[in-house]
Amino acid sequence: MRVGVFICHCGNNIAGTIDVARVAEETRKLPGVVYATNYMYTCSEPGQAEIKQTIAREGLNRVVVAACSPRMHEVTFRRTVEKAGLNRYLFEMANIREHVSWIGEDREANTQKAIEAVRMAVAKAIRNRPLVSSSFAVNKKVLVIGAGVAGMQAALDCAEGGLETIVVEKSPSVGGMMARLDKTFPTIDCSICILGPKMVDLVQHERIRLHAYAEVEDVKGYVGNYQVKIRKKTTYVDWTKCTGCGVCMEKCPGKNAYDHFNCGVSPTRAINIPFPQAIPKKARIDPQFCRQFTKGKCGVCAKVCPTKAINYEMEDEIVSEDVGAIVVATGYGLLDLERLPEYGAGRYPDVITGIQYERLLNASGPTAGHIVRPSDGTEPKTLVFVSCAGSRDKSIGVPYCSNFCCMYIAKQAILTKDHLPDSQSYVFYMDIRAPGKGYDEFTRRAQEEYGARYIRGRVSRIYPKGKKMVVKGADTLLGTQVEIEADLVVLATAATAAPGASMLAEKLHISYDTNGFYVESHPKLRPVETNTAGVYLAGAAQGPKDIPASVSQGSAAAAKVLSLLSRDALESDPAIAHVNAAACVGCLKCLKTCPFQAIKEEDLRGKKVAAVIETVCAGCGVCTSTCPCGAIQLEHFTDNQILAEVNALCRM
Amino acid sequence: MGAINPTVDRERDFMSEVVKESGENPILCYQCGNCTAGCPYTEFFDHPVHRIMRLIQAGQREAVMASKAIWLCASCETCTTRCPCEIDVAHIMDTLRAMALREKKCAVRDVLTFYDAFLASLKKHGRIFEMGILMRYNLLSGHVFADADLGPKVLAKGLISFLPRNIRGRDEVARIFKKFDEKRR
Amino acid sequence: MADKRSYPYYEGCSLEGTAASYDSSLRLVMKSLGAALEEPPDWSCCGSTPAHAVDHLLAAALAARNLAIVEGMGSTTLVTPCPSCLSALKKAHGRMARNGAFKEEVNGLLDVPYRCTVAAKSALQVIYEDMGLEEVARPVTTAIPGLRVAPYYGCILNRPPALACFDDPENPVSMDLILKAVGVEVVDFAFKVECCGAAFGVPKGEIVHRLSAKVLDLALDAGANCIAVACPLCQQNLDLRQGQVNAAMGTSFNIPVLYFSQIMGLTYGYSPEQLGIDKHIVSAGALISTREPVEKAARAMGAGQKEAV
Amino acid sequence: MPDVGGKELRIVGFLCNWCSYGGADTAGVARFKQPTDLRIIRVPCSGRVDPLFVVKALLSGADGVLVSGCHPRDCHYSDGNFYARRRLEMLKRFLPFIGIDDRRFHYTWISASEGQRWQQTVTSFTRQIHELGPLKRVEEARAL
Repeated sequence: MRVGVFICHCGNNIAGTIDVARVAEETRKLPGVVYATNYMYTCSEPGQAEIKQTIAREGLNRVVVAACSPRMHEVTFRRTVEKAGLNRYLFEMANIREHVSWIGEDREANTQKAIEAVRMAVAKAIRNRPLVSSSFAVNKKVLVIGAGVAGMQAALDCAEGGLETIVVEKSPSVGGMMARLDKTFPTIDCSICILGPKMVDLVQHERIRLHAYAEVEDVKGYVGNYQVKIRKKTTYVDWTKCTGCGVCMEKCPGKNAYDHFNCGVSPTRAINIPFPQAIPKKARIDPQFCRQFTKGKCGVCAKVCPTKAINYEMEDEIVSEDVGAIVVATGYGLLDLERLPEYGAGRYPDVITGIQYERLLNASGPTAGHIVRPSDGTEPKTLVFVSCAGSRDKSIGVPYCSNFCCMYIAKQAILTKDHLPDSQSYVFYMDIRAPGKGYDEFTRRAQEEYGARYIRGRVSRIYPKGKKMVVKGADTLLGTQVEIEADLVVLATAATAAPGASMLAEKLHISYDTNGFYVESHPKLRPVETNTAGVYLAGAAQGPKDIPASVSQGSAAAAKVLSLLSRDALESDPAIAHVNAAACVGCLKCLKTCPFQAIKEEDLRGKKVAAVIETVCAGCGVCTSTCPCGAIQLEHFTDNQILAEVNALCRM
Repeated sequence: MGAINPTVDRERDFMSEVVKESGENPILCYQCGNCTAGCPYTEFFDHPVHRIMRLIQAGQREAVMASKAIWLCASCETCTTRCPCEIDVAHIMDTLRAMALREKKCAVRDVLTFYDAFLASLKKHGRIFEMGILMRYNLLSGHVFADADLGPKVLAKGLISFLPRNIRGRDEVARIFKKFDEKRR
Repeated sequence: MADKRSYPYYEGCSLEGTAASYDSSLRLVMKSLGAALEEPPDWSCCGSTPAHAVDHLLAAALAARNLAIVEGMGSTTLVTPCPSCLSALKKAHGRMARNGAFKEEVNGLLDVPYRCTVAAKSALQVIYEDMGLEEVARPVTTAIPGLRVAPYYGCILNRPPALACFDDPENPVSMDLILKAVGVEVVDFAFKVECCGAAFGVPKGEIVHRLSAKVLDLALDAGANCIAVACPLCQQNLDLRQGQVNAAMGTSFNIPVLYFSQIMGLTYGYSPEQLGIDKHIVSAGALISTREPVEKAARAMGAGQKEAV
Repeated sequence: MPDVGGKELRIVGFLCNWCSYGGADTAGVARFKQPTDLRIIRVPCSGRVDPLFVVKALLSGADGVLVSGCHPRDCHYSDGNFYARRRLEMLKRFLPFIGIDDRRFHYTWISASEGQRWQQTVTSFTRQIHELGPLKRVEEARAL
């Protein structure tokens, strides 16, 4: 056994609180270790060259690098040793940065800890076997979940790159939040004008198939070979026949349906097409408000429909799609006003949310772009915008900043002045967060050119007085209270994880953080990957984001998918379970516990034994710790290897 | 207030003292101003609540102990109820008042005089004798005719009695005060 | 009618003095609701604002003495009409229960130590939670058509939520629902929990004048002709000092301020004198002059609707 | 984060690669200071942790063992951590029978984003082990 160990300084990150020289010196005493050194930046190009040369010079057959977390550079160094002709699974890594030098101040204790971490890695390395991965074919199709701007961008880029692309959107039309916006910051260009064409491209692209008003039901399989079940929710309208003429909507007597697209600013019909530019432009019945369903009789739409598309008996339909990769772009949700009792908890009609105000501003919105008070339809003169309505508020479980509110409030203040020249806008803010290109200038324009009055302080209470809404805030810079009698109050409610985000995460086996947003593989270097191979993130599903950032991520995710699926075959991770048929007693406990149904029963000369389906095994090792006789072992994490680590730590 | 030197130790101690006394952590305050915005008393304060919190963070003992605000806070709990950082602000104000008192500081005499009159009555009778408090307060505060206008109304309605009601256990209550004074001495 | 309830009843000093009518009306209402009130023997003042304003140890001790007495009565709940007492008692209990050292310290000042087994509740909470709206509606015999009430809870009856653990801290509804249940018209009042000036009436009158004026003003704005309160201090500031408010602020408020228990009592058929309504400075006489009997059927329906609120 | 003081004891942690090992990394990246007693062994899934490993560690020198995996329903291998929970709960009940105080063994769920939570877990568990002191295998066995 000829083990070589490289201890990394990582500049001062490790050497700062660990005596790396001593770690090397102690390591040399370990049985099997023929070479140990410390190096400034092991991951650097010369650092890797050093490893390769040493392997050749010293004839190493095992390599250990003590540096950062294997989650960071294991892949890097595996490639390095492979280039030097060593099987990549003969490499081990000891994490002496994240788990040692960065969390302990005591140099002596850290050094000792590092020495043991290395000893443990060496013990394991010695028991590592060369493993060779087999290759398997990939399905060159991609599924994009969510057709907001991020999802659409990802889908279009994938399709342009030549991939069959399937898009699942849970609402009746594509477009997401952006389709609801009036203008966009900091350019004030019309949101739907720039989004509309993309929406059209999406449905017209010959390599894109859209399932609108559908949701992902179930996901099976693994990178390159996912089987996805999609629930197409019933619309009670046969979309193959519906032409989107809109006659049904005109004639529908159910006039008080909740308007999801307009966020409840005004009611819509029980059968409706969500908005003029909707894609697909198809009608859908909301059974909650449809008389045919609530009263059991009506049938007006069925009578007036020129193509006889209405079908009250229609039911959900499950379709299956096989894909090689998945992009999750499910966007974000908004904080429920009921969580803000001091702002009226939604009881006051003239206290509305930012997205509702977008609909008021929007020419194709319910008021045709006229800003009026929901209570009495009059034009407001005094408007108050409240930022951080729920954001940065631990007490209601939203400790984070919602990212884009500062900017859209500035935009809305500007647009308000355009719509109502003799109106006055006030903006309560804690900090103005405008780090993007041209962003800060934009917030300045709102104040300097459009006369929005910015007040540095939080709003404590909003209550009605006569026809006005009294906004009770503070000006912390003056150290005074501020009371404004407003005609209309707009709350920048916190951006939250999309409803149902966690359920989808569980179907996809990706993780989500304490706030419900999906967790990327690495915050800096793998921003659109997840820890599940073949599943990628785009847009606000990963955390609140504005349009430019969402679009960039959409393209980034697409690039990742394209590079993954550019290969005809993928290498399987050989660190999977293997059955020693001789030792197997055929109890098949493993078969019952395997989370992936990756174990099948086999007949070995009349003897019942377990066998692993290599492509399906994900390498969790549940079977290994289930097997009563150690017959099934997870490669690279065998009982012997782990016990060797335990011994290296405990036997002293 | 002149330029402050955050490195002077005495100033740093102040915050840890407040933390220790109140069990609350003022460093959690990010100065959003919600407390000041909601406080019914801001207009009467010399320092608005959020600034009191800031002064603690900055270790400005003198300014805080000398402030009127801590005496004009009525513990209405609005700040505590709405603080996004979940700080029990009202309790911190309470604590500051007690600390000031121990430093023999009080920026709003009348309030303290009233509290003293109240507690004196409580100590003497075991319960509150409103008439007694009022008279004692008027004498000590020098506002001899405070609320005199209410006199006729109150008397006409027989709302207030001229005789204190003593409870049997009033020396027991007095003992509480006695032991307390010894403890704090 | 549910089986007979009985509560240790800590009335607090104010209800022996300026707020006697809160006491008398509450006792009558509780009688109609079939609940017996037991005075803890030889209770003493809870210390109220002045005590905790001066020192938490002293405040806790003064309150804990009474909690210990209730323990002596072998009871685990205590009812008090006065929010000031309520918060003093709850704060003392909370700190002692949470912090063993503090508990020792406090008990060191007491003759009879407090074992932290008593939960204090406001009279409002007990009526709302223990009796419930249906029972509250049952004894009603009388309607008062003239009344449009702004329910005013005051600042500490249900705040801070972590301490009070009762009703919504920003928009409480218990008193609204109770008054609606007894058939009284209630207006949507935005200043339910805004502070009236609390204990500053004597030492800093001007504060009370400013703050109480805002409350009275918004009550009028909400279309009320009467304010219902659950706190002796609120009543004092809004009623007894209403004249001072008018003088200081140049206003001309003339709004009767009744205890919610007095309004309940009226609908239960008790006379204004029994309920001590004549003791208030701003007369409610005109408002409540017309009182007509209600026939059960109509009321049952009415109550039914209220619960839907 | 101050060290819990006293001589360092031997604590072994088995962390699943996807959540808890990541959480420990997150804590490191954020420089959340922790006591230095803990040594971490990386396993693919908490479901891979054979109770035998824990017992082996405790019998051969460890004073405490910590196992941490993904939150229930957030498991990278869909439900590996459910199997872990079942086994580890059994183990916790079984430890006293071999003369080991079950407070020396703790299992928990920590996600890759919960660096702070990891710091708290390590600190409190280390403190607990220091309160129990070094595992004197013979005495604790006799104490039965």
